[in-house]
Amino acid sequence: ADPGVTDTEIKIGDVNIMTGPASFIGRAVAIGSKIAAAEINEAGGVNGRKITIITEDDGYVPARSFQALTKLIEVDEIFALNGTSGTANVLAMMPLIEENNLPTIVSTAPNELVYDPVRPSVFTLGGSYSNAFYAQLKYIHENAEPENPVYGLIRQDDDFGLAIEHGYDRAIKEFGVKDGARVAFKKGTSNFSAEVVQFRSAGVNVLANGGIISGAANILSEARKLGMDMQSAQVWSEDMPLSVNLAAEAGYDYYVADYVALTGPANDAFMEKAKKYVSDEEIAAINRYTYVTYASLMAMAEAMKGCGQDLTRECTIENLRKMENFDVGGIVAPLSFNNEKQLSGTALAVYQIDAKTKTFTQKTDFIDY
Amino acid sequence: MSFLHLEGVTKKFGGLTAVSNINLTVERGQIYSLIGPNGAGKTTLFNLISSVLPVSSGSITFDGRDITRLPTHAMAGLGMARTFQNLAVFKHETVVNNILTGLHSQLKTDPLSAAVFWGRARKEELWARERAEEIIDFLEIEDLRNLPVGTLSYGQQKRVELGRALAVNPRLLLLDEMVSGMNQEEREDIGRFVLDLKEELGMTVLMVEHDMGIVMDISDRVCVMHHGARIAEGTPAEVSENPDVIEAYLGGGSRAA
Amino acid sequence: MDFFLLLLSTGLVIGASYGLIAMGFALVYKATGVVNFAHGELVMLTAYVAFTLSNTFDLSFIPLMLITIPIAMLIGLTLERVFIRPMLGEPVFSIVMVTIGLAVMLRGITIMIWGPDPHNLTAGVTTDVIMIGNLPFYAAQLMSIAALAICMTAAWAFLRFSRIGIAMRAVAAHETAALLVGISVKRIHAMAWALSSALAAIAGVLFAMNFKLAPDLWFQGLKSFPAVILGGLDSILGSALAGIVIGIIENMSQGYIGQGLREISGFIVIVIVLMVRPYGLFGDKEIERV
Amino acid sequence: MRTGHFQETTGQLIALTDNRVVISWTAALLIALVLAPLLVGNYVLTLMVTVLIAVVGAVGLNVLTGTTGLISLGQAGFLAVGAYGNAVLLTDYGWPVWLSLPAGGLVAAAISLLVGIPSLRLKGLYLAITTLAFAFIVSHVILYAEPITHGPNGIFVNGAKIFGFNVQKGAPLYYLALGVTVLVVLMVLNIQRTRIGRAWLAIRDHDIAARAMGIDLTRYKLLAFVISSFIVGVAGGLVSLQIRFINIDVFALILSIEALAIIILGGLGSVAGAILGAVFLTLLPEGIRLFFNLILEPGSSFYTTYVYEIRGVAYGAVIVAFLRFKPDGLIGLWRDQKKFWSNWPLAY
Amino acid sequence: MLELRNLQVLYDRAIEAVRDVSLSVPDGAMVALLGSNGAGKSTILKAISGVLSQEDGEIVAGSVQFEGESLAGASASDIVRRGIIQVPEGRALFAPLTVEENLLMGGFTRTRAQTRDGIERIYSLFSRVKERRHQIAGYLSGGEQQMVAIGRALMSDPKVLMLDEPSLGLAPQIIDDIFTAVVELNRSSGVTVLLVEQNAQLALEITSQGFIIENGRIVLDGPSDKLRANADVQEFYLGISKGERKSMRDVKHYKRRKRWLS
Ligand SMILES: Nc1ncnc2c1ncn2[C@@H]1O[C@H](COP(=O)(O)OP(=O)(O)OP(=O)(O)O)[C@@H](O)[C@H]1O
Ligand SMILES: Nc1ncnc2c1ncn2[C@@H]1O[C@H](COP(=O)(O)OP(=O)(O)OP(=O)(O)O)[C@@H](O)[C@H]1O
Ligand SMILES: [Mg+2]
Ligand SMILES: [Mg+2]
Repeated sequence: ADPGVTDTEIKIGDVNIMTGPASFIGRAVAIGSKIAAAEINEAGGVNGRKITIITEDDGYVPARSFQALTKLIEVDEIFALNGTSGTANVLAMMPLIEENNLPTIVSTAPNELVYDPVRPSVFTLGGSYSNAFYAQLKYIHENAEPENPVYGLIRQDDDFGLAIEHGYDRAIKEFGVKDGARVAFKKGTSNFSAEVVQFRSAGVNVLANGGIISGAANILSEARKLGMDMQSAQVWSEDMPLSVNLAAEAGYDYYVADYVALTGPANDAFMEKAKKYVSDEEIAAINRYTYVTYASLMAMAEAMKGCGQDLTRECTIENLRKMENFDVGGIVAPLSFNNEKQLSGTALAVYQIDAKTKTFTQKTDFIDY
Repeated sequence: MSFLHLEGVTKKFGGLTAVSNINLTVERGQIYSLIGPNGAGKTTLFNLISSVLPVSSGSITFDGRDITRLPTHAMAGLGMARTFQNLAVFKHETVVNNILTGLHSQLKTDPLSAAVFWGRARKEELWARERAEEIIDFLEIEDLRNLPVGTLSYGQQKRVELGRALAVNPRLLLLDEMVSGMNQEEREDIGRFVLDLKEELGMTVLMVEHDMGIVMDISDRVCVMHHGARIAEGTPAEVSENPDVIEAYLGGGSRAA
Repeated sequence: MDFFLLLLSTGLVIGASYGLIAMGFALVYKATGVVNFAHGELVMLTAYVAFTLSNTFDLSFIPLMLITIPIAMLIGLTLERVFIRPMLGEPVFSIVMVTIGLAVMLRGITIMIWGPDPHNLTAGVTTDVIMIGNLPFYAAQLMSIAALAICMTAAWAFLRFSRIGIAMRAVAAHETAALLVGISVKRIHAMAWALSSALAAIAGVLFAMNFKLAPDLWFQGLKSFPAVILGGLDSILGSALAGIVIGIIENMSQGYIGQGLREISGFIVIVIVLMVRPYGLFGDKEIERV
Repeated sequence: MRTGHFQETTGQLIALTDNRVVISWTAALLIALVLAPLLVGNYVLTLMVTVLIAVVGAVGLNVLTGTTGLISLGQAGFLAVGAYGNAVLLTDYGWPVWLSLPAGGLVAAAISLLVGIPSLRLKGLYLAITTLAFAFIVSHVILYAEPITHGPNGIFVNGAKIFGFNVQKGAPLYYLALGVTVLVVLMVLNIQRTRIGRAWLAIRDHDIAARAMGIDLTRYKLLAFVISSFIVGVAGGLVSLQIRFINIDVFALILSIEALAIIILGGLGSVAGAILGAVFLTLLPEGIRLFFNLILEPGSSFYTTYVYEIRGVAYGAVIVAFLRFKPDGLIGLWRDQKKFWSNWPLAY
Repeated sequence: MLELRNLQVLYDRAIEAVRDVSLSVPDGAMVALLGSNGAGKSTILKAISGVLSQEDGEIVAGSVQFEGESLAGASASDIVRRGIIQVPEGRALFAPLTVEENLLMGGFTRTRAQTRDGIERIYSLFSRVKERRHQIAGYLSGGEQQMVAIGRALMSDPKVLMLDEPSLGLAPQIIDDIFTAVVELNRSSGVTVLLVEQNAQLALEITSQGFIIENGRIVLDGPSDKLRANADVQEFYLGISKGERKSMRDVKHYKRRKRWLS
């Protein structure tokens, strides 16, 4: 059999951001895998084999991601990879993944750079950043557009920001609306006053807000100070409670588009289940990254199950490639990897927050864009 | 043509004129002393001659060549070396390395041959080592050879500095208070040695000293500075008789030797 | 015009924050000759301490600071005592390295205690918009500017009227000589660390109030380097002023040129300034005299 | 008992070492290094490559900072330039790797003049921060010079072959890195024992005296910049070969600080120190990880929440503790041992 | 009042700079410490001042007693406060500070008013220093710096003044002034003086007792006038042979010449 599989065990690797300011992602991911593994193992495992997760920290540094994956492959002999840190980090691991034909589901970096060109063993879960912004702008355009709309974009000056700009471009072209201002900023910026002043003088009233967490919140806060009346489309990280706490204060009922279900019975059910398997401290750290990783491990397990006792990487990849409308308890849009890009489906739902109550309402169904 | 010639050399630091309009001529093979009260501008004049500081006005010629505007590092190549009043050794380096550094301008190794360290670079290095060992031997600091200079006593460091200046193989040697911090025996040694440099190697020595013993004993000529200006010049005997000099510098019935 | 004034006013706000952080750097440098690479981490740590205090006791701003500052000073003293003092007399490089190690530790410890999630810190200060002329401000933004002004005045008075200021320079200039005239080098170092931590606390709390509290707050330390350098590493007042200058330049360059220039404009400015003045605008020149 | 030894000829004085013990240990080490791919697994080999690259980078930085006393926080910038130089020439222009790798170094060396010339008058930390500024600016330029660098998209680096061997992984990469390391170390050791190395040291200790000895500061400072960044650039090229994908995140500023940490911890100014420091600091996280895996059960909730950060804290703590007890770095430890054993059993 | 017993000092735990030195400086006396370069004189002073640790040195045996109490464990600033001050060799001024600030720091252990008086006293002692009062100390000439260094030490109004080669770099006249001042200080205020000096002639003239140290050991000691009469001392420290001062041109015992010039 392939490495990582014994009669009783399947080892799955996870390289993630376990240290530093972005470690809320890695922690949430680790919890997602843990819940999924516990659930699968409790139900008898994958054809009798228990899943073991081995997590390595990369501190968000691509060179360390490479090192960590080398260790997982060579020392721990993992069978598959589920949990892949940020975009640059996945890309740094890509050559190793390809070389080892390592079944991999990328769940936290659905970036074009990851799935285009498509790598045979790599599957990407999620709608893209670009579609997420397109979806929100489309919703705003159709349902909530202010008079004399002027659009504006603020994005990080990296691969992630670029993806957002693609979605924004598409929207601007398609709707034929006025493109007031585009601004790029460096990762780690906290002072956005100049940018927001630029938006104000351009008269922007629909903002594609590519800031994340405190960045996004600071942008809104500056806008509020300048008395700007606007709609804001934001990155899906802004639907996490930790971001909402920061951003809601500015009082904007902003939008997000996500492939994760933020509200509804599916969520409640998931939380119930989670309480069975993880500690309170871990429960507190749960966010959307927990859902997606849970979902991707479930999908991986499903694919492995299909191989029966003779579990190989090749077979797992085959099965993943055939996966269609795999439902993960409704917490994410159903997964289909049976497309050219091996992208789980581009379906996204648009949500809007009520800044006062800090709750989201779902504005659209999971739709493909 | 005189060996070293200063014409109207002046140095100002902001409002302070540290050296004012100095004319001075040193002939080849002389031991020439520069004396004067503290703050008279002697060290500053040394700094001007060795091009460590740019002159404010005036000109300096050395061996027939105008060196007024040459960069500091050109001096060693022209055959001028100096010591410093306040110790300017390479503290973290060993005694050998300090002395080897004095040989810098006589070596030619370029980065490429240095990297390979073969052929010329190697030969040169062998030569340099031999030369350095000679100097170490002479200064009787063999047992300090591999110690970092920073850990040596004050007097030992002065000696290393002298060794480093000698390594330059200078025709003009500038000594700024060489014997301060040495005892009488050592002073005598240095005095004797300076004489030998002159007599046997034909070296020209320009020195700043407060030790009248050595100045009067070995100098051929003496120049006295006060407030940046030259107040007297002549043979030791002439100068020590000069009432201005006695007034400004020597003082009556000095206790100092 | 409006555009310009808005950029200027917000430049002042971020500039004040740079200035406050830079003052802390300069203070330690002035007394010890060491750039404290853990200063940004101290800014972050003290802000988190204030966050916990403010949540636990529901304090308003002034009382919060009255408690936070002494705690910060205590932290500073402890760090000095445990990590820096044993290094007395060692090469400056090694001490700088210790502060780097310390920085790594503080970053980890902060996340271990408070977790990676970012927070709001309001410290009971209103979040209403205040108009000055026709320029809008948040109260916390005005407070930053005021805090910088107060700290600068205090520092000026301290340096002007006490011999300690001179003693600090003396210690940095020649440690052994300072010992030989009876200056307790240890005490001066401890004091510098304590005061610099107090500044860190003020800077940290105000930064967190204006720009959120997150475990990447330490990065503001690096971002304040241009201010420290522009002012001159050992000039406490100079670096405070330079903070303002850098803040304004950053905002202007972003507002008028864009291209993500803001984050590097400060660095471009110091490269240019240093070419003309190698010791910053107000720094002590190294004495080169032979 | 060896009670110190005496050199008889000047030839011995200029040799890198005249100590038989050192020679035989170095030889043994080299043999072990050459045989390593036969003896160790792939992961260890990867680690060793990382260590070798760190050694090259540290030896390079040491030329500038340790030897010449010009403190640089621009390491990340030079690494990036070297890596991009290699990556672009190799991947986009199809140069063979044995050309593109040194060419990347040359690009870094050329760029270093851009930093070096304006910083000639700067001292100490002023220079340090200026080089930090340089690193910031480099990363900005790389991000925006999209036509050449692919900007935010980064570059996949592949196709590096020497004699038909793919030198981007496994033993071939290891041998390439080892070869480069040995060359670089020898080259720097050689330069350091000639007038050039002494000129650098002189500049570090006392630049006025250095000038009076005939050393042209401009020339030698720039030379230090050029040689150092060439080496660092080559290290960057090796990084790009090893991880096969680069973007600006790979060259985070923290690298500059880590690089400085390596040479300080190793012992400033000494090549051996830089090597020891690089080995130590690169393997330290690995050691800490193993340690915690021994004492803790992976997978516990404590583990997921705290252990990774604790490892980071331990990393910092080891550095601090180490300096506390050995402020002159690993090389100091080494010297102490040597002193102790050559004087043993007489105390002094 | 100041007494060293069997002092042994090591640098870097390896270099023995002072071995088994015992000497005592009686209250109100002036004592000279002579010896050639590297003999260990400065090391002894550093040991008394408690600043050896700055250079990785330590006292490994023996003790330093001051007014009957051991100074072991006392910090450098304590020692200054107890009244022992040192003028270090090589001046060690605070280079970036002005002359006046340097003096001010000399009075760090004293009150403001005392400091003010002290500064005036120094200015009257060294007019040159007064002229330069607002200049950056690092830019002074060597001799001017030496004056500031001595002035700075005097600022603390010490009981014991330790001078490490005070005449270094000073013009003859100033040396005179300084030694006169020191003698005066000793006479009028009873300041005890421990003088390290290369100018043995001068040192032995003003002191009552002398110690000669070589290679870290005291090789000769006794009343100063006795030492002056000693033939070896005359030969090596005073430059006198057969009863009269010889000119350097006549010095022949120049041993290394052959090797160097051949
Ligand atoms: N770089 C400088 N900046 C400002 N003033 C200076 C500088 N160098 C020297 N001076 C001043 O110039 C004057 C002359 O100094 P210089 O060192 O030449 O004196 P000197 O004759 O060597 O005295 P000494 O015998 O004490 O060494 C002094 O008053 C000194 O303060
Ligand atoms: N920091 C140090 N580290 C190691 N060795 C030292 C250190 N300082 C002095 N030494 C050694 O100790 C010995 C005594 O030095 P010290 O400075 O006491 O001599 P000194 O009598 O004052 O000489 P000088 O007349 O030259 O000033 C010397 O051999 C010197 O090499
Ligand atoms: Mg002088
Ligand atoms: Mg001495």
